[in-house]
Amino acid sequence: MPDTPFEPRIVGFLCNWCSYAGANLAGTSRIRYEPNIRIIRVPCSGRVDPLFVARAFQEGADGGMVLGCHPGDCHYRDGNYYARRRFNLMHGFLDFLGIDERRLKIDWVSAAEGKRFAQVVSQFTDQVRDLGPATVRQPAVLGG
Amino acid sequence: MIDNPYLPHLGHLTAVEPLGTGIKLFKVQFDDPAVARQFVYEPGQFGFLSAFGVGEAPFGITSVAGIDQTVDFAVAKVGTVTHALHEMNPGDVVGVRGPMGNCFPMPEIKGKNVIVLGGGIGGAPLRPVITSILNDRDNYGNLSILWAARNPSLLVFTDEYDVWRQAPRTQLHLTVDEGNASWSGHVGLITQLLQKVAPSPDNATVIICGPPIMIHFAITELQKMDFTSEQIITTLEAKMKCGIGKCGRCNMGEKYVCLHGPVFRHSEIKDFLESFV
Amino acid sequence: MIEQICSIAEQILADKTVDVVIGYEAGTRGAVRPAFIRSAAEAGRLVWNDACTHNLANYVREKHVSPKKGAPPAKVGVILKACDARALNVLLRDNQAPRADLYLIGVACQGMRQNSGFAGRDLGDLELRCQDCAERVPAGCDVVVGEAPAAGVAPASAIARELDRLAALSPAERQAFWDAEFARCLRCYACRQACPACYCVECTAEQLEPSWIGVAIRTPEKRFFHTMRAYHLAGRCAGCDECARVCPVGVRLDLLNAWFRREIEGTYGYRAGQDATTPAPLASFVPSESLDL
Amino acid sequence: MNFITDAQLRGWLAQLIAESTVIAPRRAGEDLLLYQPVEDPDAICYDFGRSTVSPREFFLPATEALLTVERVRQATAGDGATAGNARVAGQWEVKLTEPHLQHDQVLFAVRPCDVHALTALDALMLKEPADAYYAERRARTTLIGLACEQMGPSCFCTSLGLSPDDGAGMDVMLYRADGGYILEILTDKGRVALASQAPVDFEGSRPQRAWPEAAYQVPPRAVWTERFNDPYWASLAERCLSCKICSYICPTCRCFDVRDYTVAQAAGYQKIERLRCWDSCMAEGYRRIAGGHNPRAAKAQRLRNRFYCKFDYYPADFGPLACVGCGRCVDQCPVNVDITEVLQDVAAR
Repeated sequence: MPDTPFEPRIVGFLCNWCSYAGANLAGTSRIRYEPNIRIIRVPCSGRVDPLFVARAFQEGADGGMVLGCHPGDCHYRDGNYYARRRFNLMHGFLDFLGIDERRLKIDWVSAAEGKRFAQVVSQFTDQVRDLGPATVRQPAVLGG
Repeated sequence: MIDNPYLPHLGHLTAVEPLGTGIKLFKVQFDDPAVARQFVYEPGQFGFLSAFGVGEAPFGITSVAGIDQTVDFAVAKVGTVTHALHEMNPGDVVGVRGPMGNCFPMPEIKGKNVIVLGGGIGGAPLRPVITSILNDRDNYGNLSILWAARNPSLLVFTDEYDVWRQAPRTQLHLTVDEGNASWSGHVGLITQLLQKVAPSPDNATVIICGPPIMIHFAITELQKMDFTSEQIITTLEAKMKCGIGKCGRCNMGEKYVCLHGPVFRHSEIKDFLESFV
Repeated sequence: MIEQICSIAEQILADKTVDVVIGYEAGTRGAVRPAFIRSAAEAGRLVWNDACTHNLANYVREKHVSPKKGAPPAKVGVILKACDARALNVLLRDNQAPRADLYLIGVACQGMRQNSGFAGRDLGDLELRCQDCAERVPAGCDVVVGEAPAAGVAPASAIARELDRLAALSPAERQAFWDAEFARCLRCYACRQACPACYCVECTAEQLEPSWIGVAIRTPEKRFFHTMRAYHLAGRCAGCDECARVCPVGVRLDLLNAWFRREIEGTYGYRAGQDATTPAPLASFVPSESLDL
Repeated sequence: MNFITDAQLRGWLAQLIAESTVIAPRRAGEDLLLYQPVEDPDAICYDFGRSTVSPREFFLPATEALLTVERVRQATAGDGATAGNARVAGQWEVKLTEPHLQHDQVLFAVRPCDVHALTALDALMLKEPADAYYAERRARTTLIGLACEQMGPSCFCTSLGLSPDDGAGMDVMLYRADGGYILEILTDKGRVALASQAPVDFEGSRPQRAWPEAAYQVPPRAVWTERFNDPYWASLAERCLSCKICSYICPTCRCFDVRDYTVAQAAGYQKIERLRCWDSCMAEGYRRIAGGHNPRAAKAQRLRNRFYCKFDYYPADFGPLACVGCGRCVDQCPVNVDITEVLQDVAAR
């Protein structure tokens, strides 16, 4: 095996109405950001069951991101308020189970914030790269 | 190495044919001709069909050895394995384990009048009985086929009805629980059809397959018509994982559907500690 | 105390207030076990001592069913300790049984001993949850037997100290701790079956479409199962710790739930089962609160 | 008859560890003793009553692959492909691989009851067609037995006609004695395992102990048959949690589930494992078929099945009882469903 530098695998759950559009804007504006993120488009951050993130770590992700609309801006009025409570807890709980809390990022990025999207993703990617590979890398057998 | 009963034989689907709403017929040809030669089976036996990646499940074999060129399974889309099978196409690879279980006592029913009661997908393991009789017509008595389904689109083997109807000393009676605009036949439960057809128990054998509750009520009805428990034969379905008695899943009391069945006489079933219903 | 419990049971069975009283009886080899009393004459079978550890709220839903099709569901009397009463409040809040069909017999509790409920085991010290318990008198019951200890109780924080010890470790050390715990797990689902709050008709762990976890009994699947269960119990676990008691291989499931309880009480000031009306913290929000990572 | 000193025994174990997978009892926590693979003779617990979980997992593992399936998509469509069907871009070539046990196993300090359980399982698992994976593990495992010195509080093996110091089914049997063990070689496999050792000849006989008499009797079949529809089962099941503790710690329970899982995937490539995992007849969905019909939906029916399987069905179908009186389920049931109480209740009613 050639000795390639570690590149983290990052799974990002992006709200369709804000951060996903923000990612598009970053792209069309040709703003550079770290390409490690695998984006999963969801209708709302409130759709993201925290177990999605736990499962991503289980299957070998080194970092997880959940990006939603700024509080007050939810397309469905209050989806991100629920997400906020869920991830407030899950963030610490995964750390309690041994998944360093710096591997999970929850943030709000609007459709207009292409530049901010790139910053958030790049900063987070750098942070996870510095942490090294996640040690939960024991893929469970995939669901049938 | 010891023979491994968990190792499926590989085969290809030569055809996938719709049999009804959510029901398809899968025709399998083994890749290894030696396997095909050794895979000898009798009406009533079953096999495990694998959709690799999802799992395997037991199904009655609907073809007849020596008549049909392929090993066939009729599969209703009800669970994960059957959903995966329904996604498959001719040419796809499947695995088959079997043949397993006992079979219908065809030699014993020779010379007798045979009444076949099939409910929905329960008709699948009965098709080999019908085909075998029609293929050796002179050696059997009258054949009455009572074929039922919840609705007309769930009646199976419709393309064989003409053959069945035209065969000598053979009658086909159809019924559906719920008809539709284009259905002109009998509407009602199979027990009602049974009352109407009123078969005689003289020198007769009844073979039943269907949902447990249908089998239960059909037997009750037949007993009212003076059929003895010895004359009533059924084949049962159960959750199974191995087909060879190891996984411990399909027992009714001390009887295993895979080891002692799936074909049981009512005289046996009525003495089982546990009910099949 | 037991005389009082028996006479209440006898009376509510005799006057048909309830069809069944769920309490405790003496089992084999010194064990105490759940008992289902259906007639006043049988009420004498009930016992009360420091081994009545089972959370009987777990049986309420199952017993509250119609005896026959079309008949009204059974009315259920149940003996509850303070922790059990909190669990019952969660069930009431989640509409798992109507309060009107229940008769709750609260019993003030001096704490249960380790090894309770098992045959042939000597009772040990107070169970950890009981060492930590500050609430000895059940709330919200139709009748309460016994009184709170006069001097009050000073919780020992046995579980909290263990949480602090784990919190002081590095993430890698914590993962090693949990891997060792989960490695022993047999996936027997006793934790789930013994849990009053695990009332789902189909458990995520056994759901096939979509399939969240395979059926394999391996550490990754077990870790995911316990992560999932703990999260699903967040804000609903009232801390009876039956999961930890029943575990045949001693997995520290009490710590998983205690982590959530402490965090939720600290952040949202909510205690599961404090009453039967406050919405669950994960099913509600306050717009002005902040993401506090 | 031979004698092996404690020091010699450790030397022998070290040699066995170098040659094979040695599975031995280890203390895994307070009140928790498990059979686990060991790397060091000093990690073994030599003084114990009975393990928390039975060692049957080394013959029927909690999870094992029955098959590995590799599917590789071929570049061109084969003859079988339906022309004009866009979904068939090419045919899958499928390769099946049977896994095999990597190393020979030695199960050290196994108790007579647990080996009786293996003998009982043999009657089913080795019956034709034999379970290839169980058969391989049985053939490649050497059983070094350790006689019990006393019966535990919930042990009732003597009630089932067994004895706590019975060497039946063992390859080598050890009996505790001062400073070491009296050792009996019972099979060729045992002789091979001991080949490089030179235990001292021992002139005496193995310790004879008077074991307590049978405390319980297994009711005859007729009684079980008669009791089948007794309301007893519903009342017994009221407190049952429907968990799987009793099945999973039991040395004779063997029910399993089989499912396929994708373990690796890439363009035109899929690797699947067909996994066999423990399951239990206590589970609510155990007998539910895909269409939804569940002939054993009630908890009482399932709990009843456990006891009938052990004492009625299994002996009728395969010969031996499916219970060896180890008492694990008595100790571990969190709601005190006590199999010895059931035996008495069935007999008494």
